[in-house]
Amino acid sequence: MSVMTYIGAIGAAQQEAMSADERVIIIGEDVEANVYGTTGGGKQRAEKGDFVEQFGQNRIRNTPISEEAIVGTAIGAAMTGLRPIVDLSYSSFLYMAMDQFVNQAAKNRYMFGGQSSIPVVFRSAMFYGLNTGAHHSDRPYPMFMNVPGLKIMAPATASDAKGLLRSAIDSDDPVLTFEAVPLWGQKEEVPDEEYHIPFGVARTHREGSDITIVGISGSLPLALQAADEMEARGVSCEVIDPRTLVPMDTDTIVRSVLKTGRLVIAEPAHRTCGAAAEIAAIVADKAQHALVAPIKRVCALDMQVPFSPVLEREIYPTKERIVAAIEAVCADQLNQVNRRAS
Amino acid sequence: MSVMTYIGAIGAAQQEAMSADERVIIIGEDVEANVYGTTGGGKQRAEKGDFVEQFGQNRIRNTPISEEAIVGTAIGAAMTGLRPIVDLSYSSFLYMAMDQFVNQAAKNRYMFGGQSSIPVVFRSAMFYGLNTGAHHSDRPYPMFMNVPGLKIMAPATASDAKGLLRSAIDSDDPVLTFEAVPLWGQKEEVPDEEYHIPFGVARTHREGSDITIVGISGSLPLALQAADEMEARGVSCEVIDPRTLVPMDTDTIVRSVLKTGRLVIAEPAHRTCGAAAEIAAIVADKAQHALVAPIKRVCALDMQVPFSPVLEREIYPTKERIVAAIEAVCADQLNQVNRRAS
Amino acid sequence: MIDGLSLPKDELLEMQRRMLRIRLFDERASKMVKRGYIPGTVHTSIGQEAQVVGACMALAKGDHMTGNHRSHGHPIGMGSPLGPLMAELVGKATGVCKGKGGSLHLADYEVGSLGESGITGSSIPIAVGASLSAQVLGEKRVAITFFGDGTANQGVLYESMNLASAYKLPVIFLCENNFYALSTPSHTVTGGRIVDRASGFGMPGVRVENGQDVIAVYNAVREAADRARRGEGPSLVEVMTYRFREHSEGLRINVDYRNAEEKALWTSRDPIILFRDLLIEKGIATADEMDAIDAEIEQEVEDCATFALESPDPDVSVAFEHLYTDDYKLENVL
Amino acid sequence: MIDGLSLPKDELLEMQRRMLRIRLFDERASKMVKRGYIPGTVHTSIGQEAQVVGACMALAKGDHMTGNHRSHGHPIGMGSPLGPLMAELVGKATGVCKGKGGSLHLADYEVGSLGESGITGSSIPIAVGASLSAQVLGEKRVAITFFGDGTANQGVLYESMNLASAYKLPVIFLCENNFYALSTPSHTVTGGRIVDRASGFGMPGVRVENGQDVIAVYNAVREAADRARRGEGPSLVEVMTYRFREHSEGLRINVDYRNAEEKALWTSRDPIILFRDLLIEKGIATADEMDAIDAEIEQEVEDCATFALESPDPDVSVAFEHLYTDDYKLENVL
Ligand SMILES: Cc1ncc(C[n+]2csc(CCOP(=O)(O)OP(=O)(O)O)c2C)c(N)n1
Ligand SMILES: Cc1ncc(C[n+]2csc(CCOP(=O)(O)OP(=O)(O)O)c2C)c(N)n1
Ligand SMILES: [Mg+2]
Ligand SMILES: [Mg+2]
Repeated sequence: MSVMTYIGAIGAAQQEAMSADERVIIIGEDVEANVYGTTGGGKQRAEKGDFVEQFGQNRIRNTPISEEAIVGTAIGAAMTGLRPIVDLSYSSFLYMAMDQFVNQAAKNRYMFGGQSSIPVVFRSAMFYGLNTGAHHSDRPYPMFMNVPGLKIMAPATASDAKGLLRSAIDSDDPVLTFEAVPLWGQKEEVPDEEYHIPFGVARTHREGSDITIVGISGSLPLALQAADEMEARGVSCEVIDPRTLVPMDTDTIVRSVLKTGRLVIAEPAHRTCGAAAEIAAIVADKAQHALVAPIKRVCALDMQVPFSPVLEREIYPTKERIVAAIEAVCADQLNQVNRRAS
Repeated sequence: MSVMTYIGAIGAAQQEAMSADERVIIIGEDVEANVYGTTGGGKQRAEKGDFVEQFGQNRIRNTPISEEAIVGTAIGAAMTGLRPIVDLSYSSFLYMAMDQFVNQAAKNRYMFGGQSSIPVVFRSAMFYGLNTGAHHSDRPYPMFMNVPGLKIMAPATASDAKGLLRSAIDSDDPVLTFEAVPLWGQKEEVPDEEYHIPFGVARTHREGSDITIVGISGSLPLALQAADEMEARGVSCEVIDPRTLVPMDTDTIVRSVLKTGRLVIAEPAHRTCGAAAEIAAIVADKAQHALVAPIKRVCALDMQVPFSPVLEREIYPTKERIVAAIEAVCADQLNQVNRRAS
Repeated sequence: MIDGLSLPKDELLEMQRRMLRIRLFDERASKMVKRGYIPGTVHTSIGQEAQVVGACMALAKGDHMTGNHRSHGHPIGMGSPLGPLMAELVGKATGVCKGKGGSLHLADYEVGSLGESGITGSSIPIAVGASLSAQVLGEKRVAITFFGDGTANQGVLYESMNLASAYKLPVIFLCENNFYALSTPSHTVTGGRIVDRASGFGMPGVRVENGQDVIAVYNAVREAADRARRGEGPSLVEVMTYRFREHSEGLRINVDYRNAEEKALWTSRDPIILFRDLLIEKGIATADEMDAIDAEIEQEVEDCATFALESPDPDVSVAFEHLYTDDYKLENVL
Repeated sequence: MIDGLSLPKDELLEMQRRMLRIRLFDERASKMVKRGYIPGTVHTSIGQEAQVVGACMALAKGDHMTGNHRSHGHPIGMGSPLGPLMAELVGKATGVCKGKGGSLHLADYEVGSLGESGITGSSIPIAVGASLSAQVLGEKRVAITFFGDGTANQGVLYESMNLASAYKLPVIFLCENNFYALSTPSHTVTGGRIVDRASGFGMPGVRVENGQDVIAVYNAVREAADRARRGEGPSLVEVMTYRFREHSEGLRINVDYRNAEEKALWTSRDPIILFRDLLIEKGIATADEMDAIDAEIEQEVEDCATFALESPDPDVSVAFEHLYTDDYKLENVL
């Protein structure tokens, strides 16, 4: 095991996959100069780790600013022998290529009766909470969850990022990654050998019996902090990260709620029609009889992102908001504890 | 009152709005020749009802096939004095302009601190169930519900279509319409005088006490048929159409579920992260204590749309599926009725 | 200079065969729409056969193609057998896409047809991708993408042309200029000439003024293909042609957007008759030989219709296949 | 032929003032980023002042402008006062967008600035829309949109140019060609020359080779604006210029994508010094007058920084305003 940052893990997965398979290429804006930090290691081009040095310009390709064409070209390349990784940098830029994602990547295999397979990974990162204003701060993964035919990963830790990205690159279907820039610096122990984490398997970060908390992407660490705090106040929290949103391991979540009877979901996307809505809907179907309290969602508010730091911090989930949600549905436990304490 | 078809109602609302306000213009592909049936009445250009004849080519404008530019241009025009109606014909074409919807229409007023208002209507129709294959059959409104700053209407009857579209055109905010082509021919009594239906007010089509059924767009008539059938079998169904999805009248839905304790939601969009998920999540929060059965969603399956008629009909909600969902959550009532009958 | 007329006789006759296949296939499809055998929307390439076939015949085995909504001609042009295509239009299990694509979404990977696209413009970068894989993998194939004059106003085309030009990719952009996008005359919504847009993106642009001449189209595309194969990058070819029928079958437009004179002029330039006469005039084939080809293709089309109509419907389970390459738990069957 | 140098002296001095405002404002902003007063990302127009100001001064009151991510220069060029702009960068209640836009999203409707756009290319059709409203309403205004050489490869530009050309809209497409898109040299990702793309879309294209000469830029844009106002349609103007600093403040790129020689050459062509020298040489202004302007603008910038820093933070409630024009029930406060 060695300690790796979240962003380092992404670079490492790309490097391993590029080395393992000649058909893997990386295309995107400014990937040659490693502007976004996942296509190079050293401080200078010549240093070990630089992808252009290692893999050459045939396989590491700067592109024009043409997201729609880049995405479509990668799809076409994937349909004809390559396994491209497209670095789209900001998740906010995905809209430019929406038609290609929905009408080509998601539909071609299905429409053509299985004639094509489309092994392509579209990487993007959610740069939110960084005071860059409304255009650069989006967390648009829920829209893509509404499009059957795409697979979606949203890792919250370094080891998950590495193992899932490797699986994504090895998958024969189009995968979108939604990486979390607020987690870039987070460190975790990561296995030294190459490894894959399968899609559709949630990770239970802590077990508990009073409430299930689902934390997605950048909201997972907040959920864990909230769980710590509530544990100290006598509420036993189970914290689950689905890790992949399509396919999603709803069984693990439902099973947990059947045990705890309570559910809070935290995610950085807008609330309306978000992943939390989907999870709440599934639980309200499959585990309604076990629910002893309302399902609470702690999402980004349905507002655009304001620039000023004093405003922007009002928009996203925080540990405090998650704690408040837990308090709202765990009144019983808290009363008990209070009674015991007094 | 006079009887009007759903598509006729849309044309009529456009005509009234064009007559009422010189700043209203219509732009879109093939609007001059009235290819999609909402910019003209007669069989020939010269006949009364033709919009080009009535309003002239300055205000009725054919466009190139350039959805992104058309949408952006309409936004810019709305920011500087016009009130454009953009006819995008198929809802499946909205993806081409996704960036403009999300980054300009939805964000400009907010980002610029209220300096701009953006009175523009983006009309599109969901042509599903018509055996045109995966590219032309999308029902993508849930994606747009995840974008704060847009308003969304999805009328299910002629009178709602007319009154809501008039409100949309008169609104100072960007509105997307999702019209339902399967309902184009549906007729309803419509007031003769001009009228507006406010956004955010649901329409309760029938009252009932055992179960709440929410029907959206083309699924509303199916929900009403299912309600008829179940009523005959002793289940009293309340059927609600939210009519506008943003803002959505969740109060009416929650109030109904507080009364009935049961909820089935039917909609033509894909299930994952759809409008039904949002409604289920809201009810699982606000009315969980009143629920006596799981919340069931009857949506389009999470599949793309296959061409062959024998395949395509497997994908969407049907009266039978809605009935099955009601049966699943109304076992008690049905048993009672059965007992009484036997 | 390439001269298609110096091709071996069997290739010239194959051109005529493919043009006839498109013509008769589409005429038959149109009838089947009217009789209710074919559901949905159908756009024919009747009148544009030379433009399609001249281009496809200029390619080699292993090359790739993407098409558009006017969509049967391209796979036929690439040599796809008619039976599975017609079965696809009818929505049968034997369809080339198993009944899941339909008229707007034909694809036949056997002949390099990567897929037609109901969304105009959407398949353009797919062809660029096929040329990128050729370049990266060092394979000598080229790709072509077909799009209309209306579609030539979509931004994705220029992003694609620019990317292909910057990378010197082996791809051909072929604009099927039939003067209209649905009811909209091209000149009313188009600034400048489409062919002139090539040079600003660093590639040659050629316009085939007589797009009803299959050889003229062949020559232009063959030159572009050779150039691409030599590693010299992409080209734009604009072919002037005309659709003889309405935009789509059964569509009725109340405004007379194409006048009778224009229609008469163009229908007098039938690419199939023109080529037949040329081959006979040049002594390459006899009238009898040409008649025999007519009969041969008539029979092929007859057979494809029979095949389509007699084929079984797809099994319902097929609706739930092919979304992903691996198993997919469909959560949402009630 | 238009000659900007024959403009009244006060307008020429105003050009220098605006260039100085951009330079000193951006230098100050850069310092404030380093000191942590300005959060987020900041892109300066230092080095590109002539390109911005020459263009904006060629417009008239009532005209509209949209800009891009390199974003402070454009509103300043349009005549926006500095205080609310700097306050916006700092995120204060007195900001021109109430603290909700920030560096990437300045807008000042008072001077016709309809909004900068962090998403490159996204604001191009907005300007086209402003020109459409002018045409429909019969108003004599024009619109201009600024975008970079990198952005010139986005499809939305060509859709917009085509639409504007087909409708003969009064709009100017101004490409700020500073040879790079972030770390990517333009020539490596661009097929052909940007200016040459105009003719294929039916509009004139002019290239201002010396984009450091504010008068040259003024002349080109003024001609385009006059043309637009006469109802003759849109133009593309490509201005060759250079950014003196890194792509954005604080960004560190490990690869040396711009060589020292090139940088030295361009920094020797400082538009502000060039114009100062020209005005003095032509006898239009004295060195003393120019010095006085320097001092005046220095003070303005000093004042705007003070104003920004001393202004209050926005009230938290402002985060929840301006999403819609009418009341909005925010369902999702827990
Ligand atoms: C993105 C998109 N916009 C609009 C349409 C609707 N549509 C289908 S075909 C067509 C006209 C296409 O014209 P052109 O490209 O010239 O091809 P032609 O039909 O003339 O062969 C239009 C507008 C579409 N399918 N996709
Ligand atoms: C749609 C989109 N893609 C990518 C980016 C990231 N990005 C911001 S600025 C920039 C380079 C822009 O280059 P250019 O247009 O030449 O403008 P310059 O920065 O040189 O002024 C890039 C790639 C973006 N903001 N928006
Ligand atoms: Mg055409
Ligand atoms: Mg640049």
